[in-house]
Amino acid sequence: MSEVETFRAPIIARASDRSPSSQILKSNWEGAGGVAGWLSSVDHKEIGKRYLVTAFLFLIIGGLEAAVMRAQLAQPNEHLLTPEQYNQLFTMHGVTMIFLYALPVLSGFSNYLWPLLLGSRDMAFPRLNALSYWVFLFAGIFLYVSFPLGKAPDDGWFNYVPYASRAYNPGPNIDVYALGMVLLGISTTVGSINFIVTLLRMRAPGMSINRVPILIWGTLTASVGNLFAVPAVSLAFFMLWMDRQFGTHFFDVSAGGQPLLWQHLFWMFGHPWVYAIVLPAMGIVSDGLPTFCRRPLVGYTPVALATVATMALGFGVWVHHMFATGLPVIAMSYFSAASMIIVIPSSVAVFSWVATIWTGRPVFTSAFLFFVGFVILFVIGGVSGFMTAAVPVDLQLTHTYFVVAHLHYVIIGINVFPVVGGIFYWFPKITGRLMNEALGKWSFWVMFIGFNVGFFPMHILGIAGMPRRIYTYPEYLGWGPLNLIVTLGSYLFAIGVLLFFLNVFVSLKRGKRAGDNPWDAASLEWSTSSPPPVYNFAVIPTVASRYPLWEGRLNQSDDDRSSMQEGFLLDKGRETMGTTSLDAEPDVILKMPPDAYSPLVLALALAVLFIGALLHSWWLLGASLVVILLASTSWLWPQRSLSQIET
Amino acid sequence: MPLTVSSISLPAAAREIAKPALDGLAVPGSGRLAELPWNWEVWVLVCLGLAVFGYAYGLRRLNPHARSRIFGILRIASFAAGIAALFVALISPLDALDDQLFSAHMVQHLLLMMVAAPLLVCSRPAMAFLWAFPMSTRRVIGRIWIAGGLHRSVTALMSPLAVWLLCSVVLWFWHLPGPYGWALANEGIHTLEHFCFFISALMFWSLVIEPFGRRRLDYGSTLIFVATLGVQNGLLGALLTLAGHPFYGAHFNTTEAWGLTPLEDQQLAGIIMWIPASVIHLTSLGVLFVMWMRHAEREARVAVPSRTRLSSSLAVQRYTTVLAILVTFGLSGCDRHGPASYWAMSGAHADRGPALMQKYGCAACHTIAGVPNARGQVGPPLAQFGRRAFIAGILSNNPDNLVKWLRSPQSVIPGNAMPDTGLTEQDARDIAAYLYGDT
Amino acid sequence: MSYWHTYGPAGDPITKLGWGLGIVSIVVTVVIAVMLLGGLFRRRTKRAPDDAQLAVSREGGGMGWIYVGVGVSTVILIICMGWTLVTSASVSHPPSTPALTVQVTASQWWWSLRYTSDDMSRTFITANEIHIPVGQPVRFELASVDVIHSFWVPQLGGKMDVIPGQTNVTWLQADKPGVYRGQCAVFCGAEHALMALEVIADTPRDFRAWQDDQLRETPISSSATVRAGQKVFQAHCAACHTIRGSDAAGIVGPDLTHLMSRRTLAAGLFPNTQGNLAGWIAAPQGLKPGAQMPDHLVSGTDLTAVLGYLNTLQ
Amino acid sequence: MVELGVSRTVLPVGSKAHHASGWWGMLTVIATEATLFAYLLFSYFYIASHAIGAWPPYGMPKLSLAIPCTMLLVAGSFTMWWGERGIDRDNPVRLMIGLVVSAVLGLVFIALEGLEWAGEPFHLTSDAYSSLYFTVTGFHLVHVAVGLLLLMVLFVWTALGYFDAQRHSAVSIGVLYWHFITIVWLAVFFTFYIAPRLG
Repeated sequence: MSEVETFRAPIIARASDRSPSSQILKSNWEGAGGVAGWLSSVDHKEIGKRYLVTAFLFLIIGGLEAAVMRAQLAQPNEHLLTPEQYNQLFTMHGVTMIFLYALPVLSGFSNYLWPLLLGSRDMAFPRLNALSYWVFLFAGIFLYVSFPLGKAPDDGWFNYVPYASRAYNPGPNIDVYALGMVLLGISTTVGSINFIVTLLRMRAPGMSINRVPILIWGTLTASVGNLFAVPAVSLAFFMLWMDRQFGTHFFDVSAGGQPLLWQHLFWMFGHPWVYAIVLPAMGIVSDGLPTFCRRPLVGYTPVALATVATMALGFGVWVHHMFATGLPVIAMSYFSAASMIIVIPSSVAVFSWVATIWTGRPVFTSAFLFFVGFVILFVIGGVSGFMTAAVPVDLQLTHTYFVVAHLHYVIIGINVFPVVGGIFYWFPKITGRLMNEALGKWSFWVMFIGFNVGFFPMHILGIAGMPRRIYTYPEYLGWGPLNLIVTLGSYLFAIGVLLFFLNVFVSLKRGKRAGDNPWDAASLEWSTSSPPPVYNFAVIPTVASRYPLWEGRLNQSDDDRSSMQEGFLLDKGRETMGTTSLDAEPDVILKMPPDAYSPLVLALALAVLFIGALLHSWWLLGASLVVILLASTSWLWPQRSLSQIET
Repeated sequence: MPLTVSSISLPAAAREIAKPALDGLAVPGSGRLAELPWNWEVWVLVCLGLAVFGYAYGLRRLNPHARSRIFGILRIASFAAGIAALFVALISPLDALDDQLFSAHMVQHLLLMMVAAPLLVCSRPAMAFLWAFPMSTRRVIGRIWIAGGLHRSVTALMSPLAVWLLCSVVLWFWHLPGPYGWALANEGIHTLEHFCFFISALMFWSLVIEPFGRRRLDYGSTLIFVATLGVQNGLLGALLTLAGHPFYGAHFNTTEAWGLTPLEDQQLAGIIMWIPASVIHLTSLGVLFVMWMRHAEREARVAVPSRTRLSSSLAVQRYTTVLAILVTFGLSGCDRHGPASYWAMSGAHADRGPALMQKYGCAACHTIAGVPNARGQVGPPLAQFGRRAFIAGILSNNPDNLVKWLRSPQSVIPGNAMPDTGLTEQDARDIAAYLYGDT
Repeated sequence: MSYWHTYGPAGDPITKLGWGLGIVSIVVTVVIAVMLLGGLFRRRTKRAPDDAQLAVSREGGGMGWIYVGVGVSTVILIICMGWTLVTSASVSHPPSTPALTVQVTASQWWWSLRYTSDDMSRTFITANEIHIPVGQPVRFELASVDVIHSFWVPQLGGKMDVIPGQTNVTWLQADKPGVYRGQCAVFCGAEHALMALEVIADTPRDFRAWQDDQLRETPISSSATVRAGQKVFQAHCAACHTIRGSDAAGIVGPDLTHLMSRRTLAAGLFPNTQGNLAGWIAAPQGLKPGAQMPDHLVSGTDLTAVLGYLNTLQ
Repeated sequence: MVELGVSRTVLPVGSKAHHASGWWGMLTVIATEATLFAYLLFSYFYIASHAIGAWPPYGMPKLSLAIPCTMLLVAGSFTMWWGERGIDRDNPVRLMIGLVVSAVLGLVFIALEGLEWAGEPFHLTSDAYSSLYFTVTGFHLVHVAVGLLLLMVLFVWTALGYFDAQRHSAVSIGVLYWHFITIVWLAVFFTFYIAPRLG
């Protein structure tokens, strides 16, 4: 049939994964098996799992780095590491945790969950999704190959110039960091684009903007934030690389450049980024907590608004990382006030969670414990952030262990705890098996106690005057005992994390079978089988409320009924429903691309491009540019199967 | 705690460069607020007075019912507050101070753009002013408005992209040291500067606030619109705050009387531009967001029946697979996407539309093509209905919503001017089909 | 280094505010924790959900928590904000115009100090040990010759970054005589950890005496051993170090004119004792790897001679 | 037998103009790219605001090439718009003419820009201003080059007959990018050539 159809009235069917129609879907969506299938897969579930696994690997690596550093700091005048080693360790620890763990792990959740939460069959750009993962992986490897050679980045994750400039740091260390970050920026950007367009186009019919789960709001906000923040850091690192390799003078004060320009660009990115790595995690809690409290989240709209408002504020307060740089006094007072305002959206979220627990009937599962633990850590991390927002106090606290404590409460408390809770929550969906509850509770208590024992004393160390990023300290300052406690506590925390990983491995094989909806949760992903079939939904569901699986139990009128078993079938190839961006009315039948190698090839070529730039190997650079051009042209070539042409 | 290096006085070289700009103005003030003059400039007073008079007179002409419905006490209050802000900005000693202090100038601009403009837009002045004229004049204005192409050019000028570009250009242009200096040196250019700021702000807020309840931009786009302009504003404020030396020669000699160095004055101005303005932008973003959620809520509630009907249609149309596929191809061969085609299938009779609309009295309020004597001016004309994005400004334009609206407008927007006319379902469908037919 | 207590008007308001905000923070945390625990155990469901407990209780309600919680938070926030602004203003300017200005130049990894005076003859240079008179504000002008550092004496006040290309200004005042340790706070390279300094607050009379002392040039010694030591110093050290009154005039390292009057060596690394000094001269790279001062591999006799010479630099 | 019905709504199949996900994708790409340029221009203004001595250090940038450059890009946008209207009316030849003319204008732009680079009395490493000048205009040139590639590919696709009045989302998306390049140039032009004159 040469005619490509341009219009169609889609078939509406009543079907489930057991229906014969799902066989057709399965054959449409399933990729090739074996290595080939693995390398070319563009399935969002596959990519999401890879993101999760890779991010956890980086978490382990970053944790090992921390463990070595804590051994060095456990006692005064310790000589386990040389200063250079220590400096590379703390830099790589920061880089790993912030860039290679914290955001990618959330991308993993979001990649896996978004289409399931939204009632779609894939992300808007499946191949871009694969590209985003491969580039992330290669950027991570790129940053890490320097490590065994002893040439790893060594100026801290915020990499202030002029110490990062060639005059003071002649080795390749900083070049690796600069190029690696630009490469990673590509991954983050295409990932963000994918999320944004997915939200705009791929929601199930009826899932209007006021019905999307909070996790979606969190990731969406983070993605929009990344879209506007990442260019700042990519540009800053590019300029730095130019300064180092080609003799430009962006940051060189002797030729009219400005060292503070680095700090402005870095924190214009850095502050929103902090929200990018916590907002989706907060979304995980806002979606998971209500399930275990047996009631909907209190204050959906305020929480969604708080999510967006936090990010918007985040773009205006970068200067509060620079209070001690000699900025105008008038300016700082304002910034102080502006930064403190973030308390308001944060308290909206906190009171929403507390109210949800208070007015619900909590069920104490492991996931729930992690979510509740998170709430209290969120509060501690929040109030310590509030203290550092007060300019005069910050002039004492900044660059000390108080800040180290604060940022660990933020990143571990607000990212790691929800993430682990989220794994407990969605593990049955991803694998079809439940995780071990007893072991889960053990790991929670070990992690929670270890974390607080390990990191709370850091506040006190900071007030006792211990600056951050020092590899040793003299005995007479009296920081020894607390540092020992910190070291022991953090090791305890690490044991808790190991227990969690153990649980994952054991449950993968031996966990109890989960069934479709083991927690009796309310959102769409629980309406399909566990693990979900490759096509996600046998029919595209229709949504009539915020809690489609709890309808009938909440006080609603009768016509408010979502439909999970009956909906658009869309089985002529890889198809899903495109809906209007605001009201989610059916708009277009989207043709999704087949599995492809082009993302992998493109990502490889990009990695080679950056290696060429690092080694000053211009022919390598040129060759990879050609490959990039070819790969992207083949990628974008209009395909008849995607129905983008009509001949 | 720091004293900053920036408070060290400005380099002699900068003064030297600024010399030419200093000629003829920049007389250092006394540094005492009380000695600043009020600016009783006649034409400003006349304009303000005319505005107040026009607004009040227009309100008086309206019957009390319409007045309370269209304007309401809040809108009148916001008009008063807006005029008060204009008064403070243009007539109080602030206006004299702005020649001396950049920061005072910034406060003045903030009042014009971020306080007066939104308040005035809220108060629907255009409507009131129009009513200040007698009926015949209103007709003439209306005719010129439509026939003279004014309507179309204003619509084009008010397109979000145009407003966005205009606001950006105005913002950056007038803060360059050159144009800023000209404005301070020449009263005419100064007036032009304020005019640019004020008009662009009015356009900006008209798009954001939508004084007539009809959104030109959906909420998502409005959020982006406000955010991107807000970010530009913030970046410029940041640059002014963080700059290493003062830019504006006109203020080099005048700030010391007020206990500020020119650089401190500029930092203060930058901060005023950055933070309070951003707070206003952020607040409007928050309000828009909540409105968006409410809108989506309302929209979804209205739209639900259409979906349930979609699935209950299965009861009517149960086919075997083969039949379904046949039907599919049959449809895809001949049909096009669009409300009209949607409707054509469901057995409504568009040809009954005109008669029904006569019968139910639609023509009394609406101008409807093809309906005799339907030249009503109370409600909007109903031409090309299928091309509209919204029904009544809140429902997305689809047949189910249109039927819902026609049958029971009061349940959709309680208190609006369109009465429940008692249409039957079938009649409403027929009318809807007719309206969609006119494209 | 602990700033639980501070000893001067540049730090005291900050400490008060810090304690205040700290207590507010703790109270907030405790209150929320109590509410959380209350919520947890109020209607706890003991077992994992089974079919009997699947009922979802209710949809609405609970908004009061958000209204009240956010309302209360906002009130606390505004009070704290006001307090912060007041504190900020009070520490931004010294109570009286500082009579003394010290120009601090930071480099990897030590501090050069220049005591300025309108009378050029009373201007002198020293390193790493700042003497200030008790009860008077002192103005510090901070400059860097290489990378970004931060000047921080926690018991006297907040920190101020030292940034190449700009001169930041701060002030400190000690109300009690004593020794206050300071340290570089911004990561500045390998030996960032070992870049300390000391502020010694003297009574005005002691301070005056110290100043006079510092202004003195070193007398040319008549002792032969000392002169031998000076020769060695001139050969190996003078390229980097200055000793006023001698030919040594290097500016790469600290001014050593009154080395023996200082309490510590190598930017606060260890107390100034003979043993430490000898060890430091002999092998600085073992004690502070990466420091600008190279291992000279002086012979034992040279070392003793240099020590003998340095000992005269009182 | 599966129960089946047919939706009463007839939907387009596959991407189509504003229904295309690629359209939204391009909008987000433009958003992030525009931000990149915003940060570049911020860096310019920031460094300018801290400059000691005259700014720009080499006197006012010459307009003799910059103004023709600007006109070329604006004209290129118009020709592209004209070409796109062609495919709206099922006229691929008009689209191809539009593509070729716009691409030629873009090429001349690159040539003129190269001429201007060659004529500058400073080079990349002279000082902060020169670094900014070459980097910002260089970034823009790269975008023009990518735009040219895009136009070429579109030309080939049009020649192969892939587009008609109904299906040409790739064209709409490419043209959007081309307009973006013009708008960015206007901002760069304003910053580097006009703003110093108004300083």
